[in-house]
Amino acid sequence: MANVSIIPSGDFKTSYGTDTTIFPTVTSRNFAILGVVLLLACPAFLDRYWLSLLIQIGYLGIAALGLNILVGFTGQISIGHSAFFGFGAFASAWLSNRWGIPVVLAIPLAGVMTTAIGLVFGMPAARLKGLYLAIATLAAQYILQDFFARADWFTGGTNGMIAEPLTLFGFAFDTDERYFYVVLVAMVIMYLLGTNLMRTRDGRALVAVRDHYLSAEIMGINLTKYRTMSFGISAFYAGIGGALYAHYLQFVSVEGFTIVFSIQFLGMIIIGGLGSIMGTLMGTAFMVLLPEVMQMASKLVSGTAIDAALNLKDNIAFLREMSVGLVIILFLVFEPDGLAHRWKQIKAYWKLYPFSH
Amino acid sequence: MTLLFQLLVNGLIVGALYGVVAMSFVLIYKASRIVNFAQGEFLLIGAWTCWWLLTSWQLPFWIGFPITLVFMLIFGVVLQVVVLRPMIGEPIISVIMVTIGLSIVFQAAMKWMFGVFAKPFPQIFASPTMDIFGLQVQTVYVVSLAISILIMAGFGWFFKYSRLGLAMRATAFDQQVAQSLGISVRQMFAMSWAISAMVSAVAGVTVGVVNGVSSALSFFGIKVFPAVILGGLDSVIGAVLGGLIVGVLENLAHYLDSQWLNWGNMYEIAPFYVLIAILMVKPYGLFGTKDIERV
Amino acid sequence: DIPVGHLADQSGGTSDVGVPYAQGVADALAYLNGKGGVNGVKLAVDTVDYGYQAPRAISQYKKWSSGSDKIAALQGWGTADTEALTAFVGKDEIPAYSGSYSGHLTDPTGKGPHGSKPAPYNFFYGPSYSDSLRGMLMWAAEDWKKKGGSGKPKYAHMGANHPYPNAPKDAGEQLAKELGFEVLPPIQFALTPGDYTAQCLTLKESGVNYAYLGNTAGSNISVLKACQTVGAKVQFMGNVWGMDENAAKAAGAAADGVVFPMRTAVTWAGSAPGMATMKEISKLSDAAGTAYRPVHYLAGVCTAFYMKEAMDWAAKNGGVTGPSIRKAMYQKKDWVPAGLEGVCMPSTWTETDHRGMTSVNIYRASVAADTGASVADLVKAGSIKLDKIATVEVPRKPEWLGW
Amino acid sequence: MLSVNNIEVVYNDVILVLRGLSLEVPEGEIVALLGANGAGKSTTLKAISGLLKTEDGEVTRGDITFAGERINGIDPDQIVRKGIFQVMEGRRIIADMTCLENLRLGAFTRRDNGVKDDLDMVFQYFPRLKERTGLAGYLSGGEQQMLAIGRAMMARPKLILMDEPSMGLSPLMVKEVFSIIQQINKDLGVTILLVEQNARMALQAATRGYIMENGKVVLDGTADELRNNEDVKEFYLGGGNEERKSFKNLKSFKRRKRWI
Amino acid sequence: MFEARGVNLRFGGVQALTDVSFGIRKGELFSIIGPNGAGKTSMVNCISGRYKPTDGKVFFKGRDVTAMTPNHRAALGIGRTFQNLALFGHMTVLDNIMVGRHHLLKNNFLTGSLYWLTGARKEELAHRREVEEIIDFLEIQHVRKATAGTLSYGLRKRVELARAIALKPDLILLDEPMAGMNLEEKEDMARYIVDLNEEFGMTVVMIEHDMGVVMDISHRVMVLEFGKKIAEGMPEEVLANPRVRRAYLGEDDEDGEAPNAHTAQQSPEQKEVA
Ligand SMILES: Nc1ncnc2c1ncn2[C@@H]1O[C@H](COP(=O)(O)OP(=O)(O)OP(=O)(O)O)[C@@H](O)[C@H]1O
Ligand SMILES: Nc1ncnc2c1ncn2[C@@H]1O[C@H](COP(=O)(O)OP(=O)(O)OP(=O)(O)O)[C@@H](O)[C@H]1O
Ligand SMILES: CC(C)C[C@H](N)C(=O)O
Ligand SMILES: [Mg+2]
Ligand SMILES: [Mg+2]
Repeated sequence: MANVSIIPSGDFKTSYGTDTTIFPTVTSRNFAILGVVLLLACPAFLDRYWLSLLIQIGYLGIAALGLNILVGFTGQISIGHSAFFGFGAFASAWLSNRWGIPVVLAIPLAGVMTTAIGLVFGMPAARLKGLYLAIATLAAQYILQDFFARADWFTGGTNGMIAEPLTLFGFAFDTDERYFYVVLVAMVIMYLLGTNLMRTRDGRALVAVRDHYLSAEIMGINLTKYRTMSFGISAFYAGIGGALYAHYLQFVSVEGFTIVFSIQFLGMIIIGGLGSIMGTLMGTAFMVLLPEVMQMASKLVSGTAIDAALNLKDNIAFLREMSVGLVIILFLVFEPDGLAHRWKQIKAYWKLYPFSH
Repeated sequence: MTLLFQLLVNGLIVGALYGVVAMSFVLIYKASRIVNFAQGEFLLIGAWTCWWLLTSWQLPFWIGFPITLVFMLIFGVVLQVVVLRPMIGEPIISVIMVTIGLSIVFQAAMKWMFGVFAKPFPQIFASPTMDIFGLQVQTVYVVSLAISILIMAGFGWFFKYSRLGLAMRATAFDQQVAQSLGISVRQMFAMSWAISAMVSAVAGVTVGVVNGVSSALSFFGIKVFPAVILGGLDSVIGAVLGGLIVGVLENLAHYLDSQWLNWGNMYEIAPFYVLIAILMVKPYGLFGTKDIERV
Repeated sequence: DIPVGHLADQSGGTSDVGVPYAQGVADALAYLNGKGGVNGVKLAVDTVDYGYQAPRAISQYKKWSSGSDKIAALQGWGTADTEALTAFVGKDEIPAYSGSYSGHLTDPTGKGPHGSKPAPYNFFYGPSYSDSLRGMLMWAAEDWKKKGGSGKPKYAHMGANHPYPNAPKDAGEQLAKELGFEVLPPIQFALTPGDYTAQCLTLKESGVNYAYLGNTAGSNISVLKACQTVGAKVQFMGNVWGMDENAAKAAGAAADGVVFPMRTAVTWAGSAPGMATMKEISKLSDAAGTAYRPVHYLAGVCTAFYMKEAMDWAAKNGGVTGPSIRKAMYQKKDWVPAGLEGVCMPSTWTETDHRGMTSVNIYRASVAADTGASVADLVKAGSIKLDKIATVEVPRKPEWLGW
Repeated sequence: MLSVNNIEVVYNDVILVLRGLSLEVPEGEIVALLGANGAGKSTTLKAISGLLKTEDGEVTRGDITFAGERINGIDPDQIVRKGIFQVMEGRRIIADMTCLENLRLGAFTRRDNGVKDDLDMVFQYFPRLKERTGLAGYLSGGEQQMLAIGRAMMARPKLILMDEPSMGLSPLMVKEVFSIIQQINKDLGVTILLVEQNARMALQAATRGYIMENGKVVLDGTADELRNNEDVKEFYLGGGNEERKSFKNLKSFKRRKRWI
Repeated sequence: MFEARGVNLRFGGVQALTDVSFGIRKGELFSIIGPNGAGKTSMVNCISGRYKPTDGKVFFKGRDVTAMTPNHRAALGIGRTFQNLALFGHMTVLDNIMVGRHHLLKNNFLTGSLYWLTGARKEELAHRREVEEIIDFLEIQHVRKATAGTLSYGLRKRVELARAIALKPDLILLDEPMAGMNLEEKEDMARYIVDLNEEFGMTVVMIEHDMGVVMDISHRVMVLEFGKKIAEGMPEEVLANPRVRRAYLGEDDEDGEAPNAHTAQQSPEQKEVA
């Protein structure tokens, strides 16, 4: 058979148990643990600017994972993810402000509340497919945004709402250095949960629904249930991400949760790789860092001859935006399957090296 | 009562414009299954180009406008060749993301070149407004309405009967099969983008003449979604009808709102509620083709 | 260096006026740096475009407000972000000068009777949105009488559902009632240009006589044009950001007759001793010296100058820190920054009242039908004229503090 | 007419599927290409028609000439214009169009006026297609296969590459389809390269045959020669000299896998 | 085990099935044959629940399942393969087969997410073991980890079968399991099917156009034509039916000789096409 599966040789599994671990090899697992340990040390040597970016990658990455479960794994496009993210943010702020629930509890509770909302707006998924469903989520985006602007009791209306910092046993996580750990812990947990979900029954069912819903149904999968459930799960992740965001920024306002933001979420998972858990994180990092890199680049350019020649000074903002768009395009032209795909290829290359052909 | 009536007329007029944009969106979708998030920017580019020709070059409208259309045609082809062609055969979702990237680039580029301030068009029609059923309407709306109807009819015929129209649909259905039939996928794509850009420009110029040109024009790109979906993604007639419905709905919602509810922005939100309601009853919009579900 | 954060909207919903204002601030600070900065120390200004999105402003602020190079002062912009930051700047003791003239920012102690939160570190140059609207309403009441209007004049608030247009809404409607207007339900329209025919039809139908336009120029233009088309005969009263030379040009004849408040004593075309300095400043971003600067540019320059003079005082009295800059703001009465005489209007801030000024200069735009030429030419030719029609001294009522 | 010389095909830059495959298709003949599942038959056809590219495949060595002209690397639509038309595996009709529209698309590259006549001709061959006026996606498997062949006829190609035309057809239809293939070949003078699992039928219709294994041709010859080859008999035609075994009794019997 | 009573199925203007009634006994290997478009697949769809008959009823294990959704029928013990491959193209072969276990697994998104804490791991591994047995049985060990979408046609068919078996169905429906296979592979496939039927005790319904296979391995055969049942019975009986021979095998009554599948396949040889 010409069909060789590209499974690394020299790493034989002796039991099904070792064949179902998250990390395909011991080395990769050790690397992952090393990565987390390195991250733990970050606040010690990174400045606030970088920490804030890492924190952003953390809470956005959590929400993006939710979207990837919905889009990448279940195959239902959503253009309303930021509204769920926002709902989680408001919900958590509301729970802690209005009901005095400690923030540590408010965050998961907000996730649960957002799940409920996700299930409601996921109901059309029982009947709608593809873009029709996608646009129904666009409607959800606008309807929720409108709700945020209107529901003074819940969101503070257009003025927004203050969110308390997270405190635990009297210790306030109100600086970047401290909040970093909150986000890191949350992220590791959420990613582990996500990975587990995807390698067990319901996760497989979601993927089956994506790949061939008709045969999935005949294999005993309840389409309506899983299609809707996928919205619920996705909203849960969005809600947790949003809640973390709220208590990081300590202020929530409607304006943040626009369609543009939703599209950015889509960008994260497409760039990272649809249907890839680690890709989600890579994509999020890409989308968060890209504008910053561009900002730095534009600062470097300013005042130089290029600046003078093009008269960039007043227009550097536009130039930066343009280059963000441009990098996204270039990236996709050269890596349409996303970062995760490239990463896999690199790994495969080293596995097979020097016998790659 | 006159208010309601006037609002309805206004809704139809604006809706026709939505319809035109929706059509140009459907065109690309039909030919390539690509959801073009840069549709709004096409309007913007068309409008700015025409504005520039008319103000900087002082061309009369009847020269400047055709040049704009030709430019957009070329623009569409170039865009396809340079950016979208390498994406042929790649996952559709990646291509969609590319259009999002394009919209970011164009949006910023237009602001860079033309500034952020709305710029008015020079006066084009001898009498800028005319009376329709007691409602004063911008002449340019009426003219564009006529053009739109022509375009709509043309599209309808094109996809149903013309050889190229069929080829475009085939390309959308399955690029590999289309190629096996001797259809050049690249040509089809280039053509659909070119036509789409051109048609969008008509809408862009119209809106520009009415409100002045500014980057806000591109919001039409989002407005088309409900319109297109209401009508059914792959239906030209549906797009037109969807556009009209959204236009009327907005105005109707505004009427209810201003007379009784006083919620404020029903205008923007109501179409989305109706959209969901209609979709629950007709999951493929009013005229969309059902997916063929066979095993 | 003295770090200064500068939040600007160069690409967002209010960039139409955000760009000239931010340019004014940036040019002025660069000019002052050229003149030796604060006591020989330069200002390190970090200008960031936040796209008029409060969350982005806040995350930017968080970067600025901590660490070794914590900013000494903030040049801000929008109402939403400034109000959201109020508590933060108060806690961090960073004076925040904003482009938002929301009445809520004028109450440093939080004792205002309308439940405003304390805003001890917020400053802006100009009459608050609420006071401007009050001024215009007072003028409108007079105007109605003068024109011999019969019955109650009808008033409606118009604008987006957003903190900025909403800021003076209640205050305006309240006073309108007191002044004998019939107050109709507010009419919403987005901050972006668009087709607002529907809104104008309602406006016409309901017979509104005076309408407040709470948005910025870009979207106001759309409303003006649509209302002209449908033939709604309404006296529009623009927000301070709602009308300027660019808007007049863009709206053309539709903008004819719109009244609006102005913060500076002159426009770019006017003459005053301070205009020489102004022109110098303008050259920093326009070497040729040909650009026509809209009113917001001048306002931006004034705001920057107040901050700089406060820093000067602070430098001599305890160092350029937040608290001393704040204190510096209370040192002068009827304060006009040196070099800008006749441009910036005399202002006074006190520890208990941050209403820098309460007198409202009301201008009327007169615009000829054809506005094809450049703004500079149009102004020169008199096709666009901004004429002062009244100065209303809005009483500094204590119950209006923070509202 | 068509000659494939020693080609190598790689998918995704790594998976080598064809390893030095050569074959000849003389003008006016029907040539059968046989081989096990996954041997690379479809890949060969796609290499010829240029459709490999859309699947991330690439001809990395060797060349393909058609009527004396090298055609590898040319875009598939150009190859169709040169007169090679592939009927793809799995029918691949355009589900959301009607039969008529599908057939008209077959004639996409044509500019002449004969399209109408050819439509009538196709309907004569497959009267059933005329009756089905709904969307082609709702046709039964056999009907779809007819449509796919009809579509190829509409293109009036010089060479048709057919990938498993009999798959999923009833015995009656298989016969019909093969007779039509032969008819097309005779009446219209179209050369045909036929990939089939039904070796028996294929070798009856064909004049020559190739047998491939693992991306290589392992045996070739005239149809007669192949029909009488012992190995071919055993693996493809079922039963060597002895009586054919019943499928039922194969239960515990396991044949030797692959030859050589 | 299964019974169809007066099943009618209509799509717009097309009457796909007209008043079809038949029964399948437990442990039987039942074949459905008929010309293309006769409604065989439609019939199977009615059994598996993809289509609801416009009229008539279907019974499974004595229960009226006419209104039951496909996923419930799967849980009740109906598995199937598809005529046009319907694998989960982006999943590995292993996962494809594991999906077949769906209704046998207990863990859900909550317990699954908590993998180690809730016994989900144990359950997964237990089922993995059974799936590996199916893989061994169908001899697809070498492609276990391959993505299903890149397999060749024949292998995909085999994976489909494996997935259907994984459901542990009592009734398994095979829609043209041997289409597109060469002789050798057909033989393999036939062997698996017979094994399923005899060793695993599954009741099998098979649609197949290869008369050789049908005649050799099925216990009973039903013939459909234009949506109507035209014959049912033992293979030999059915094959002897002149109507079947004409409609399906395309033989004229005159030259009909020995009712043997083998000759049916060979017939064109004798009758060189004009
Ligand atoms: N797009 C692809 N990517 C990777 N491998 C592929 C691809 N297409 C085919 N292959 C591999 O190439 C080999 C040959 O496939 P091909 O489809 O040509 O076989 P075939 O002879 O037509 O088989 P069948 O009789 O089953 O149709 C197979 O092993 C298959 O897995
Ligand atoms: N969903 C559907 N909508 C409309 N018509 C359908 C649908 N499904 C099947 N048909 C029609 O019903 C008839 C029977 O189709 P079916 O697929 O059952 O045939 P079949 O016996 O399986 O044929 P084959 O052997 O070719 O697979 C065909 O004419 C087909 O066009
Ligand atoms: C509208 C803009 C001028 C910003 C304005 N300062 C505000 O209050 O938001
Ligand atoms: Mg093949
Ligand atoms: Mg069938």
